[in-house]
Amino acid sequence: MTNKQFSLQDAVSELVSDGDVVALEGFTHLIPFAAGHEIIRQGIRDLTLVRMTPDIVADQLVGAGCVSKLIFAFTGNSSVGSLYAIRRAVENGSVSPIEIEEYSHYGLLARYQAGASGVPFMPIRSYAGSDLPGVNPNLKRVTSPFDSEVETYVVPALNPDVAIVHAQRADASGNVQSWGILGPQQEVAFASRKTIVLVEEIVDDGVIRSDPNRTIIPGFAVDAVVECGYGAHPSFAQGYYDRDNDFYRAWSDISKDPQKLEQWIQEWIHDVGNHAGYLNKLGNNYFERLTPVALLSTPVNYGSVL
Amino acid sequence: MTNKQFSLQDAVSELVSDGDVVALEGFTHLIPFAAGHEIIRQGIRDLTLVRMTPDIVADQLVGAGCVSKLIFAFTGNSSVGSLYAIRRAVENGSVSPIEIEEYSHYGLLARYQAGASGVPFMPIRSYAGSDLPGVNPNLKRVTSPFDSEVETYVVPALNPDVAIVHAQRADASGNVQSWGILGPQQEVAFASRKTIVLVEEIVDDGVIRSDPNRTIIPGFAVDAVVECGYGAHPSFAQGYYDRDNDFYRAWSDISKDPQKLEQWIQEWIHDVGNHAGYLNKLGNNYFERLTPVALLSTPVNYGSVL
Amino acid sequence: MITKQAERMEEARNSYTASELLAAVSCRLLQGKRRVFAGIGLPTLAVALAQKSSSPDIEQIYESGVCGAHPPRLPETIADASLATGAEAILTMPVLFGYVLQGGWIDVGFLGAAQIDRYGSLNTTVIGPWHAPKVRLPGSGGAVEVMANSHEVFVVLRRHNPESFVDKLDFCTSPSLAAARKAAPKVPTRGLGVTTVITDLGVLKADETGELCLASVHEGVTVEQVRAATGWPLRLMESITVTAAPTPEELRLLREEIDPSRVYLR
Amino acid sequence: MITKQAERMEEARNSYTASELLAAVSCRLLQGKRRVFAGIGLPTLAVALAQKSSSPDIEQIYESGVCGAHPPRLPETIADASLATGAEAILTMPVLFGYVLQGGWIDVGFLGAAQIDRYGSLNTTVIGPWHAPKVRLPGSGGAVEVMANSHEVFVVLRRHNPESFVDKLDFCTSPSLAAARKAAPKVPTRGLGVTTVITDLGVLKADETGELCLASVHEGVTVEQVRAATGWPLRLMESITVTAAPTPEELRLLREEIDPSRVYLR
Repeated sequence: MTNKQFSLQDAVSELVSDGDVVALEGFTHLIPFAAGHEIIRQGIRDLTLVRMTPDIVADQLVGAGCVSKLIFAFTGNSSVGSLYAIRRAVENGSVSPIEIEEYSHYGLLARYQAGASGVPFMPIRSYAGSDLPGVNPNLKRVTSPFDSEVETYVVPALNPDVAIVHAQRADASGNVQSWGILGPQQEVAFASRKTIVLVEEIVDDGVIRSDPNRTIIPGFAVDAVVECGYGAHPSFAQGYYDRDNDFYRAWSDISKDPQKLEQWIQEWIHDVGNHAGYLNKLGNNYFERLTPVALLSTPVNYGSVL
Repeated sequence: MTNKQFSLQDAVSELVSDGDVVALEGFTHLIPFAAGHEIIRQGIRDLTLVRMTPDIVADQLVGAGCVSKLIFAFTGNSSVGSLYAIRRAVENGSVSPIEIEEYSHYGLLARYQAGASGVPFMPIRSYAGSDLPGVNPNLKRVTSPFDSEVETYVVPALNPDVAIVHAQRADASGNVQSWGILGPQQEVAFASRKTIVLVEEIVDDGVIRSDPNRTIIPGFAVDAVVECGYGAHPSFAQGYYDRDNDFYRAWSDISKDPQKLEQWIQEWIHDVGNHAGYLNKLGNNYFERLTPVALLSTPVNYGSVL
Repeated sequence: MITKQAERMEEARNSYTASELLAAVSCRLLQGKRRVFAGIGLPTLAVALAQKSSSPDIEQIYESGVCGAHPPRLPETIADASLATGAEAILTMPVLFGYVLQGGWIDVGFLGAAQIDRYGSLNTTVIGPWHAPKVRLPGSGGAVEVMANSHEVFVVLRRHNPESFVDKLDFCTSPSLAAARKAAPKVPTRGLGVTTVITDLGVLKADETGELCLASVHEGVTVEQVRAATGWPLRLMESITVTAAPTPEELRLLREEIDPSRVYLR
Repeated sequence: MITKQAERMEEARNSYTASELLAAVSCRLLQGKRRVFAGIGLPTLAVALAQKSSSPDIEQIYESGVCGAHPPRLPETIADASLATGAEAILTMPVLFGYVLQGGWIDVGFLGAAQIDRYGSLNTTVIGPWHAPKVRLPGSGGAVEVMANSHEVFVVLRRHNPESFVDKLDFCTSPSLAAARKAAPKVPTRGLGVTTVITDLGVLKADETGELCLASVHEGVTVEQVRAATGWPLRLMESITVTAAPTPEELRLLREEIDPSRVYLR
């Protein structure tokens, strides 16, 4: 078993380069905020950011000038406001516009699935009659070879240069376990050329091996595993900390004013120096109100006859 | 939550009919032997049996005359002998031949995936140069709409009438949990019009709900859940009982002689009356040597702030 | 004095907010349905109300893969950790979108939109041209899939006005059944498309051609008001009913059992 | 007497079975490889031996989805419960076949066959015609996928004879790279195809055109013997080596640590 532990700084500087296609994934849960902040801190530029649901971390990356293209399916901050950095970059008359490439959720997920599976495309039931194929040449229609009266839309494989995801735990060789809402993390890890995983804790491999079905990404598909507690904040990690809704509600106000946004990035990303500095700035008891009541899974028996 | 508990007899008689396309799944693990025996007991005929790996249970169903067509990828009894009932039915000069339709593992799995996903076909990387497309018109080649220089094979959707699988546990409303080797059970359950699940135990829904990621088939996709302890014997149920290798080794000898096979079916399927009778005939301490040492998974925390 | 207070209490019991009305109306429309695909908010209230009244077996399925949620408290957002706690199943995304949604297991999909047209096509993408938007909206998310794969779709629009109910969408994100069939007749469709639109003024229902027609108006709303608020010549169902007010029992369930801290009951 | 016993012991130490030789040879050929896709049997021994000697990081991946197996005892069959106990990961079948195998994560796939041709195409389907077989064999299983998606393929055939090494297969189940490219030049291929065939007589290696040529013979086997056992005019590599016998350390590991109860070491 190869040790794949990295510091966050090393993982990002060694595996992410200017101009890369970088997928940051996590669907409502386990959003890799700490990794996004490290990308901003290192001043990486000209990224094609792939994310099914560009939200605050995407707004921060766009606001910090790291992104030249956004591949996505839904960009919003739930019902608590807009992502103004992204809107400024894509709405009419933008001063520093970014390119966008737009899908539906399953359209983009199916691109990851095709990329992970080494096939040129994946069929999908929707898009007939939508205006999306008109603005995205990657949504194409083919005839079924089994029935010339049946057509289906297909999307092409996507293989990002780097996938970055967050999970609850892994061992030092990068076997990653996650629970709760899983998102497209497994798909994007297999689809990407390199994968960085941040976890709440690195655990003994005996813990991982006591429940092998819980492993969503095996060690061989992981290039760097980074221990980064609270690294999904203000998003959440099931069983570790809940979502910081106050932060989400506060974001619109910051994002709306370019100067305020710049200031926030300076203060909370650059000035804190690293993730430990960020946590330090949040303060000692910050996570108390977000700490869950423990509700443990009933163990299952993996035993066999010896 | 609807109660979906059935007796094995009722589940089979109400949900399986002569002429149906029936998928019995389970990959090396959790093979639904008890269900196969009940189909034989009820004298159901003219089935198209779909199974990635037709093994002893398929040999029994063919030997008992329930099957008119076999859709499969690998038919064998590991390295411990042949399945002679199947061989007699498909080799040259067969007196009661059955039709066969042949795939590779992923070819048939991808048919389940397409069937579950409501798409007409699924692309697959292999089959170029194989003789299989020559004997199976369901293996077709299409050109990628994204690059006219790229072709891929595709397989069509498969939607069996009934899926029958075995799992470790479920609640009364049919939320099914399984661990260890998972096989194509999830795919075939979603692909099929009706699904019967046999489980080692029906547990309180609190057990299921303590670990929702362990649920491989949600209750709404299950039509009947049957409590049937040791129902996978001579196959195994991780954590409940190991594989009965002696039985596997003994099978060739039974299967080779049509009379011996008929006698075995009479004695072990018909005469025992039901699964309880089968267990009774095996004897009281039969499973002692197959009972695993307990090795429990480390619990994970699903808690949230209250 | 006592009489006056009793009167006020009586009045309070009988009055209701728009959210309460929409939740009650949606709940009634859900009768007989089993699996509802929806986000957080009004549909959550409607499903919860249905579970506690007419449809104990109704189940909400979330885009995140959560099925059979039993949150220990009312979830505040779609990203609430409590949705996972004690759920019956959390499916992977390929299973949720591929097998559950595309596989046809959803009876009713709930959608919202910035714009809707007369056959129920929805715009959640842009106001203005896509290449130079006046306002960039969030985009499809799973809406295209919910529209194409649910047996029927309910649309909830809290503000019924000519900017939302338009003759022609700025961008068609999620096409109506009619639009899908016209654009690509060989691509299989499923179900009925948008059957029901619930707004702050009334309820529109699809006729046999799929055209959305006014079926009922809320108390105190006139047909003319709805027509004026609709950007196409709104046709009427043969008989227009007046939406029945939420019953005292519906209001009690919503206020006391389902959303006592008024997370959604604005 | 003492001398004779010592001699016998010395002889026993130096002698070895065919299985031990094939395991040792396979192990050496695995040097530098990381992920091996294989069933139970000889490949299990070869991978275990590699793990304990030259390649501590080598990993066996099973068709059933088990990765990083740490079975508490040597598994007797591919369906051994102990393969799941304490494994690092058990992946679903769509992930194993779709993402791991088709995704190109396998360095070496191990396959067996009833027949092999000169470019490494394999028959595991029938002897005789498919529609009226003389002997029905198990079929592809995952072999077609292993062949098409591994970076290279090792074939192990315990019996090297003209019935197995044929000029023309009765049925091509798993095509060689050459056969795949010829049949469908636009379907992308991956890797090197069959690079190595290990038999009871020697080792065949693919030349730059993919043709399998004799590379080494086992101790006591002549080149003529191998040629006579091969159903096509077998070409020779520039220099034919004699397979080195298993070292005492290799034999010790196999006999004492890996398979002390001789489950596979027949």
